[in-house]
Amino acid sequence: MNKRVAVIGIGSSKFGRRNDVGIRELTWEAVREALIDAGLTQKDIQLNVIGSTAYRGTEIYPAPPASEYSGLVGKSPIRVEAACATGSAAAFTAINAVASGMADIVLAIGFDKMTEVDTSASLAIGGRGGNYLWEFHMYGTTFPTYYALYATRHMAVYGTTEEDMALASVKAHKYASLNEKAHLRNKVTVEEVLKSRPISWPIKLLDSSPISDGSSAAIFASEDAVRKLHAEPVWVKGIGYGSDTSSIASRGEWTGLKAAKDAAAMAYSSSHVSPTDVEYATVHDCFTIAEIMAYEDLGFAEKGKGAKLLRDGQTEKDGKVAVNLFGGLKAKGHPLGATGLAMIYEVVKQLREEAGPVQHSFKNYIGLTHNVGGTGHYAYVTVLGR
Amino acid sequence: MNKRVAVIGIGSSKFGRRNDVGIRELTWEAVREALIDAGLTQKDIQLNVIGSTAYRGTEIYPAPPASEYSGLVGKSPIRVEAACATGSAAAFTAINAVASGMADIVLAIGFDKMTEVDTSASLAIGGRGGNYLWEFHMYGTTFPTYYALYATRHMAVYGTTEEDMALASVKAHKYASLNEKAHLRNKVTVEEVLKSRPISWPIKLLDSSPISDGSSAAIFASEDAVRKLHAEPVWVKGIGYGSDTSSIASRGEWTGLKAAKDAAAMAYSSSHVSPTDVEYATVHDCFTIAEIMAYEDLGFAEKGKGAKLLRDGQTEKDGKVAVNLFGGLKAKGHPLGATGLAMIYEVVKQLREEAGPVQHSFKNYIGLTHNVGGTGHYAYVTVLGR
Amino acid sequence: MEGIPLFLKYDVSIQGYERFWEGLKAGEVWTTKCKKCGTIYYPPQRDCPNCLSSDMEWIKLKENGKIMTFSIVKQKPQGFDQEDYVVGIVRNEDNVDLMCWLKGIPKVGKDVKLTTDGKRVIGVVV
Amino acid sequence: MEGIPLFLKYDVSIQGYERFWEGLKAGEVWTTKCKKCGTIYYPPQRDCPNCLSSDMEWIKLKENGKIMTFSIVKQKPQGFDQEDYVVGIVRNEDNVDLMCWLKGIPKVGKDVKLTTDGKRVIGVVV
Ligand SMILES: [Zn+2]
Ligand SMILES: [Zn+2]
Repeated sequence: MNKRVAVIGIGSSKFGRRNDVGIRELTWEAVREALIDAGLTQKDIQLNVIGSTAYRGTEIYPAPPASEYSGLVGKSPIRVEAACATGSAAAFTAINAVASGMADIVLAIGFDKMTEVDTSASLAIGGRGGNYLWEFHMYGTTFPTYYALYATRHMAVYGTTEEDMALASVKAHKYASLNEKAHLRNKVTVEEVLKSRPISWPIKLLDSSPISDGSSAAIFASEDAVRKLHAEPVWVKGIGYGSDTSSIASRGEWTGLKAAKDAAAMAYSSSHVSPTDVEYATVHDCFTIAEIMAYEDLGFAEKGKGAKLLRDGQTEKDGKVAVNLFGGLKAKGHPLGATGLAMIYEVVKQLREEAGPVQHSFKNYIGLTHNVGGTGHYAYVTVLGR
Repeated sequence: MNKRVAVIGIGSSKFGRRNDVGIRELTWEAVREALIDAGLTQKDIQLNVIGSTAYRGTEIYPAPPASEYSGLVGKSPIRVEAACATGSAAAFTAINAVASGMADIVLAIGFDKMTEVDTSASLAIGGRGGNYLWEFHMYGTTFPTYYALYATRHMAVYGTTEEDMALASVKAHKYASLNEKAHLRNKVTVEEVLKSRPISWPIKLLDSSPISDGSSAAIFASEDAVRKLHAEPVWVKGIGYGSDTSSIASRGEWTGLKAAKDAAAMAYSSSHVSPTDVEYATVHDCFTIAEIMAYEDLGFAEKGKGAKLLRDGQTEKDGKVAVNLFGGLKAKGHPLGATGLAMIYEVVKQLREEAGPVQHSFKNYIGLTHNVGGTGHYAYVTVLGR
Repeated sequence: MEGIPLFLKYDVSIQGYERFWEGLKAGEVWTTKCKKCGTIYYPPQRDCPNCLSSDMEWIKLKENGKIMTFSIVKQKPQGFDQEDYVVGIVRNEDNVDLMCWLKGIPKVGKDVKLTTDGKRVIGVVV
Repeated sequence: MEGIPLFLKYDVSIQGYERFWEGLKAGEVWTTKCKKCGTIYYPPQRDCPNCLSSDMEWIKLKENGKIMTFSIVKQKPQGFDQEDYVVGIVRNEDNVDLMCWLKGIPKVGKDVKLTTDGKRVIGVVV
């Protein structure tokens, strides 16, 4: 890119079943935090990019009400959507707007209120996340079904087991128990995961991220703005994207996500960082199998060896590459539009060494976010560093 | 912006009630045209930005199926939405991605299939385009209602009449009769407009754009790419954006759109172009009152004198500033996601002098698009030139 | 071909806004004012983006107002399959602009009394 | 508080794909192949983005295939309130990968015969 871009402010609401707020109040929680964190007011924001998938709430066009409530009228010309990678799409758009010289200080907000509709409607919405006519209409696919197709194939080809997947859940809940903003703060055991109700076999309830409400925000700035504001920047070192077929059957392979591999390759090459340089990563563990595939797609583990990396504890705090020390999507929660920016929030906290009980020990301060949309329909990988 | 950006390819489907296609086939019509126009294949496209509002069709996440059908797998990481300005939001995102150096050749696609649901559902979706709880939920506002609130106020304050508004419809239909891609190709008279069925008084059926299906596309390129490809560029000279409150009552004034005025000011200042320099404009005439307000918001007419400019015929072909020689949203049609890119398509055709029977005579080849989202919730103004 | 319908029923949070909805039932219109910076919000807000405070008080809006603009809804949206209604914007004596349904013969500039029908704000042309 | 429900019924165009839907009723799976460049599309496409041609022919897919992966749907989405079903992906002898419902005891690698139940493709484990 032509210009360097930094993150200078971050915010995140508490994730959970937030019956206490509407979408407007929920959004404000993250925006308020981000503004305070950056020491800015709304007047300083030149452009506001909003990310939300929006189908599960009454505000089907949520950007204007969220913008109005947060005092961002005039600055909010765009909403973006990339299914579960919506938050990263907002970050991508904001980063480009800074790097293009369109604006010096850009706010990206991501949010979704997913609990205004019931679970059966939510599953019908998620099931439409592929190709409506050729998948949901004929086969009643749910969102867990799509990932389950990957899980079954990964198990058959590489010998990954349900126990292996359960380990990702155990790890997520363990770290979420230390995160005040997490949706699910209880610890779970492998046995509890295995015994939990099957949703779309082999995916069980405790393999799945919960249906959460939440918001996140990040403020991006140009190098000029960083200097003027005397801000403490975390730099965007590189960003990569990928996308894949709507129809899952058309992908020809179901043990990894091509969109994520493409996004990783682009992010590594643009940041001149290699997988072994990454010290902390947030990965898209919407289901436990997704975490295992992420290790492989990001090059942290060889193909088929993702489960081993997990079993060996190499992705724990102070491991070879720490992953999801905030509890992951699995346990912090996964309010679709918020997730990508929540990942940036968590990586920035770690890189600033503000992560409290889950602070990882860094040498070179290289972090990464891996955010997948749909069932590999979209992916973004962002490399961040101090 | 840091780098100059050009339009090097354009495409548009036929607009209308397109029962003959699904969203995938509809999208392809515009993409195919744009690729052929630019002399490129999908391999040349590095990034594809998709604009769609998506609520009125079965494909509620339409980007992946549209991308797959069009051979753009891998390049389509993002959908954008800004209600009726969605197409411009896609252009904005694509332009920023070129100007930032993220990519050299970026495709923006806009589309919507609006006729898969019935009119009563469509009105309930449009009515949710403001602030759900504080407008639609309590007052049953429809999309025409919001613009009608502007019309009534403009009539009361400036003496604009229903006849004045009807003239915008007559003009739109006249030009649409010459446009093979238009939805409504019949001519209408002032009397017919006045006698047409009231939808939300003072807005009548013939004051309103139809519910249309359609797609449009544009390919944006960096100066380097233009040189390498020996393309015939139309340059993006400037772009501006604005946004406004979700609640229409909170705006304090209902005779013009602040978002559009802000967008125009930003576009004029970044392009060093003034309203009197503009020779051809496409304006957002979703309802006839919107065309009159657009003249004022863009500075083509003084405040309150928009109707006079129309009555005087100054916005006809070869007038002071020709407006909507393609039939406008009113008669070519307004498939929300497609509209902004359809405007770019129409301006580029004019600037290239490829507009056939409606070709305007240019001196300095300055064109402009004015695209409003929601009822002034969003606006984009883009200045284009040869 | 018929697609599979999508039926969306919603459970909406109004926590923190009970005063408004209770007011509607009593024929009154209430809204919030920031105790710190004095900004009045309508629609009411629980938070003030102006000064970042969430310390708000509820105030009752005055009932006299003037019609700023209006529209007669003839073609109804799903959920409002009933007779025509008039959507208006009224500016009241607190200088607050409110959406409402107008009763009586509406005209821009005419005076109205603000009341409610239990579910929404009503402006009665006087 | 209860929001106003949004009920979306859809009218979907299948023009140009009649052969597929007729095939389903006859127990057969048909798809399209580009006459110009030979690309086979499944799901069928009326247009070929590869060579920009829209001159396609319909071909009948072979009925022998192998299970690539599958999942047993236990919690159903709105519109499918019925007993459990097994969604699978099958690779057939044309090297085409199809989504289907599997009948019988599924296992990755097992052979299936492709047929239909009139509404969708069915893979019967052999
Ligand atoms: Zn305040
Ligand atoms: Zn071909």
